[in-house]
Amino acid sequence: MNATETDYIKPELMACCGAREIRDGDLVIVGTGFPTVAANIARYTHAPNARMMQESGVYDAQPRRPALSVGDPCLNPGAAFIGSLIDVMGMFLQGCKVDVGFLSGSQVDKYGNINTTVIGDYERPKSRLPGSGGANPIGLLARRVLIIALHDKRRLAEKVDFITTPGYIDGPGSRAKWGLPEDQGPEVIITNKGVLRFDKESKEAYLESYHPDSSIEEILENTPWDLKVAEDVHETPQPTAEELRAIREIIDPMRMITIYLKRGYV
Amino acid sequence: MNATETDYIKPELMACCGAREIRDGDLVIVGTGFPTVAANIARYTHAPNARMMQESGVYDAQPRRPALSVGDPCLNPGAAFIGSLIDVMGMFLQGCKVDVGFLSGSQVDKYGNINTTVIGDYERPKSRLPGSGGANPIGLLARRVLIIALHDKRRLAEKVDFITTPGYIDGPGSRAKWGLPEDQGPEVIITNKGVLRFDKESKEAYLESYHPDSSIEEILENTPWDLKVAEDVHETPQPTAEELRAIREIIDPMRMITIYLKRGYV
Amino acid sequence: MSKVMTMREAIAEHVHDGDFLFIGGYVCRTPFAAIHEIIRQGKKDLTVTRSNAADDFDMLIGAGAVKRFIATFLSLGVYGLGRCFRRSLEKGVPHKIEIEEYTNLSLPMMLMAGALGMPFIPVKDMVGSDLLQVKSFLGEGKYKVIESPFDGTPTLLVPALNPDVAIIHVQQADENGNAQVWGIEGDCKWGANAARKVIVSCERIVSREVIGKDPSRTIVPDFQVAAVVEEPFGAHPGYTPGFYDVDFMFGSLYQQASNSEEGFRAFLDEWVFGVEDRNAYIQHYIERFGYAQFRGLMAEFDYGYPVSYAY
Amino acid sequence: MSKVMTMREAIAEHVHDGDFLFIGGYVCRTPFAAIHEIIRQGKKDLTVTRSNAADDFDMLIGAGAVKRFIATFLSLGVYGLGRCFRRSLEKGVPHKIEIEEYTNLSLPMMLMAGALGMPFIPVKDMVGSDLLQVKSFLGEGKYKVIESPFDGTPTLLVPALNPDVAIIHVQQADENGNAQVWGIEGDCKWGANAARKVIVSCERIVSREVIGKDPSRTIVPDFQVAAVVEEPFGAHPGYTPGFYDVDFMFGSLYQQASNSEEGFRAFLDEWVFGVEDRNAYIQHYIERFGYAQFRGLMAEFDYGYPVSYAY
Repeated sequence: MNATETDYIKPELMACCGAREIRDGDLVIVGTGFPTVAANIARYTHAPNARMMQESGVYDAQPRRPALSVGDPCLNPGAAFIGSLIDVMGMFLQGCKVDVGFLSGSQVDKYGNINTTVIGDYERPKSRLPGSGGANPIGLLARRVLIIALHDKRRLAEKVDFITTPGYIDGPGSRAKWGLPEDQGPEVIITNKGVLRFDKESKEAYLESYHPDSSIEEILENTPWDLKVAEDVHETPQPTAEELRAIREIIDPMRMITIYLKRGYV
Repeated sequence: MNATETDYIKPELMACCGAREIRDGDLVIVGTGFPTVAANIARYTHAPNARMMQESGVYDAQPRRPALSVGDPCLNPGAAFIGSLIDVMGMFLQGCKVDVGFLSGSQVDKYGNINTTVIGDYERPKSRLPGSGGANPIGLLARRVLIIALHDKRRLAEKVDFITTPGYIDGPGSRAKWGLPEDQGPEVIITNKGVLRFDKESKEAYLESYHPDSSIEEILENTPWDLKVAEDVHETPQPTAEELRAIREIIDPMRMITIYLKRGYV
Repeated sequence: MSKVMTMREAIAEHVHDGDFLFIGGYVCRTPFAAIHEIIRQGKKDLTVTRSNAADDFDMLIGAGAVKRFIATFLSLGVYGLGRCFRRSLEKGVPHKIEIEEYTNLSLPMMLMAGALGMPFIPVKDMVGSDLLQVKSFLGEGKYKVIESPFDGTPTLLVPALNPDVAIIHVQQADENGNAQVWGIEGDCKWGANAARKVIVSCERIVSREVIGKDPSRTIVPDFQVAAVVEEPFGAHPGYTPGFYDVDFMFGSLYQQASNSEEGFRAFLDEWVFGVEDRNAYIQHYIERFGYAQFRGLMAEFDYGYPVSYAY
Repeated sequence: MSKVMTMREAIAEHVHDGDFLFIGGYVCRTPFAAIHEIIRQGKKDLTVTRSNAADDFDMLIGAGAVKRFIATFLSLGVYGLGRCFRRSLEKGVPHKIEIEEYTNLSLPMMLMAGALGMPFIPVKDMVGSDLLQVKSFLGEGKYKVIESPFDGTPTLLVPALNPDVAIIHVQQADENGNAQVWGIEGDCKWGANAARKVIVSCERIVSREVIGKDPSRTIVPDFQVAAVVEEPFGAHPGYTPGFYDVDFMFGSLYQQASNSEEGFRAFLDEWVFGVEDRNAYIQHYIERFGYAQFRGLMAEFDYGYPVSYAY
């Protein structure tokens, strides 16, 4: 059962890293792509009672094809509950029912702050990004936040240009200053090179594991801050046969996950 | 068409008085009994586009029998909209969509304040009444409030023991002091002896008309404050044949309105 | 992970002395089977709430189960006044309950605020009334008046409510608790979702697949639910749309009985303590009043049009 | 008192330059026929809002109809980024819109507050982020932080929104405007009811009797509605549950076209200015891509179970 496979692609490994953060019974708010794949891997392996919701108002959808947006038609038939944004973002998320949220962004910094608003100056943007959407409340209100990012010096940052979604803001104590629970917030940054976990004390992301084809050195080189390395740093466990079977036979038989290769997740 | 009938009962006359306060297109929030009969008379005569809602969450119900409560089963099939208390009391009433509300109470005073909470001292009640329910917000937020009351010195009061639902509170300027629009509030008190209308300046109820079998003298005797009488005081117009036909043939063929006779509306 | 159990198990396991309960219903879908079981099990010191309370609350008060009541109204409507409620407040029989009073606007808003994770909510009612003059167990926390930081207008704020347990009766639910209703909702959705856990009483348990055929009808998702009880006629003498009508005869019977303390005790002895569960209650009803009377309550068939969620 | 009219009439009569519009939809039930008509009629200086805006908002911005945008997000999702949105904010093409930014929690709450007649509403998001640092046309009215009068906790308040007009696309409505939906709701119900009037675009007009067969599906009552437009495929290239799927091919076509200003203008010329109404648009679609492609969008039949509201 736990035999590993070596013929996987990087997005599959990353999705497995996400899945392993999900506990049985967790309520997970997901977007499309990685989060859905990760949460589904968890459901089909160690967390059969994990349940997903989408901010559009859907809980426990039963899609027959991978959803391409959080409002995708395939989320409608078979769901357990369909309501409004207020139901999911207000009643479930702000009502503190959500265990896990997934986020990604054009910039992520060492305190887990995420920028999806603007690169450069806000008033005179070099590059205008989509904005918060559900990211800000998910980052503030989900118990555990899992961040997906491309590992390079442009996407990872010492400090983001704009904090759309606060992680630990300026470090220890910052969340409390804003009345946010200190024991919530980002858990990990899962990149295409490794897994960075947030230190409970310093609130800074450190290197927990490097993916099989990467290395500590490569990761340090591609991280724009002085990245701490865990004492027990190790290679990221490869996907198990069971995990890969879940991805390929159940969750994503059309292999839509391969679009992440084109987006640089190699 | 406008021939009047003399073989009517007092509750029918009172319902007609209510109906005549309703304008075409009005949105009316109703309880059971009088309000529903009155609003329906209006619909079947001069206000075909008046529409009713019940606080339980129902808009434009099509009951096949007279509803015995605002949550009655007969309000469900055929309604245009069924939601929650929040929808009707929040979205429609607090959202300032409601033109007319009907209220009644164990005590009504000269400023149209209504008591449905307690007779005697609040902490040591002589008689404990049901409480506000929807009355308080209807009284505060409907544009025009129509009050139904029994005409005696116990039910009408110089000052109610407890203001459950404010009318004009202490008189001119009182509503404004609480941030309430001055041009809203009680329009009339329809009793079993006559119709009292609120003066736009003094905010005090004055006698507008006496019912055919009553008189100015009888009304003054049974009113516990120094009731002003309109210069053009007159007999209340009797129900028209059209109004009576609406009540008897369409709205209430089972003659449930007769229960008001037992309650003293004679 | 089925949460299906008997009402006896659900109440024993999930309702504790001193709990704060939201009890749904609005004549429509009153969870009477649960009310009777709470009384049968002798639960006490409860804080209870709902907008427009009726015979079920009157009965709980008369039975001595209630310590505190966050109220808007209590009446038996067409049947008459709530006599147990009055005896409690006027004469302290069986004891004087504490009552904190709001309205049918502010209380649903407070439950909605609780469900939505809000700390408080602004409302436009109650101002100028004596409802702001009387405060009970919520004390200064009953409400606050602030100047709106946006425009300086005096604004009334009322606190969010988060009951320990919500008890609702619905048309159908699956065995994990996804609960569906149609027709008059009252404050059921917000009250249930404001609570830390929900006991779902339902006319019929359906498969998860049936739920998924019409997910827009779901008002409570399974993760909020602690227990699911299949309890046909569970709202009697109230009604459930599509299932059965209000039982005016029985509602009136209760009102008559509750006019006196003795009558009320006799009513409880016959209809609550004298039966062990809902089946025995219905059996007793049929034996006492005849099957024809019972049959007469059952709803007509008048089905709407199905819809498709497919793409 | 039928309010049925053509989309041309509805937009001409009820949308004015400078109006504040809520535009419903969430991939699901985007009122695209109305969007095209607004552009065709050259409406301008609009303030627009919705949570999670997409291609319809991008198109309005590119066409120069928008002055201000109360926003949470604008992206074309799987198709790519919103190029008109970016050109406006990065390069001022066709002009720089003003943008006031919230989130998918706070904006729906502001619309709900508007619908419920509340002056403002407390929310728990945005704190600690730069969203509180940037303020645009709402200025100091964007939000306020107060100490909760109940417990002193710093609490963020955001203002209620009341658009002049809401435009929504629904599955069915009657000729007076009672509008019914099922499936993903987005912020449609609150946004529509927050507005001073509503334009209802629908897949099919049904009788008042059909509405009454399932009144729990109604999200907007007729008295809120100014115009009803029967507009089958009115959400294309978005979808309507039970009617048709998302048109990924066409969504992608728009994204490709809008990558350049020229492409965007050519797209408008072909699909907006080049057709006079929705019928002509669908006709052109079928001529251009073939009936088989069009037919492929139509939903499968997968009907749920009807329910009864009878007693």
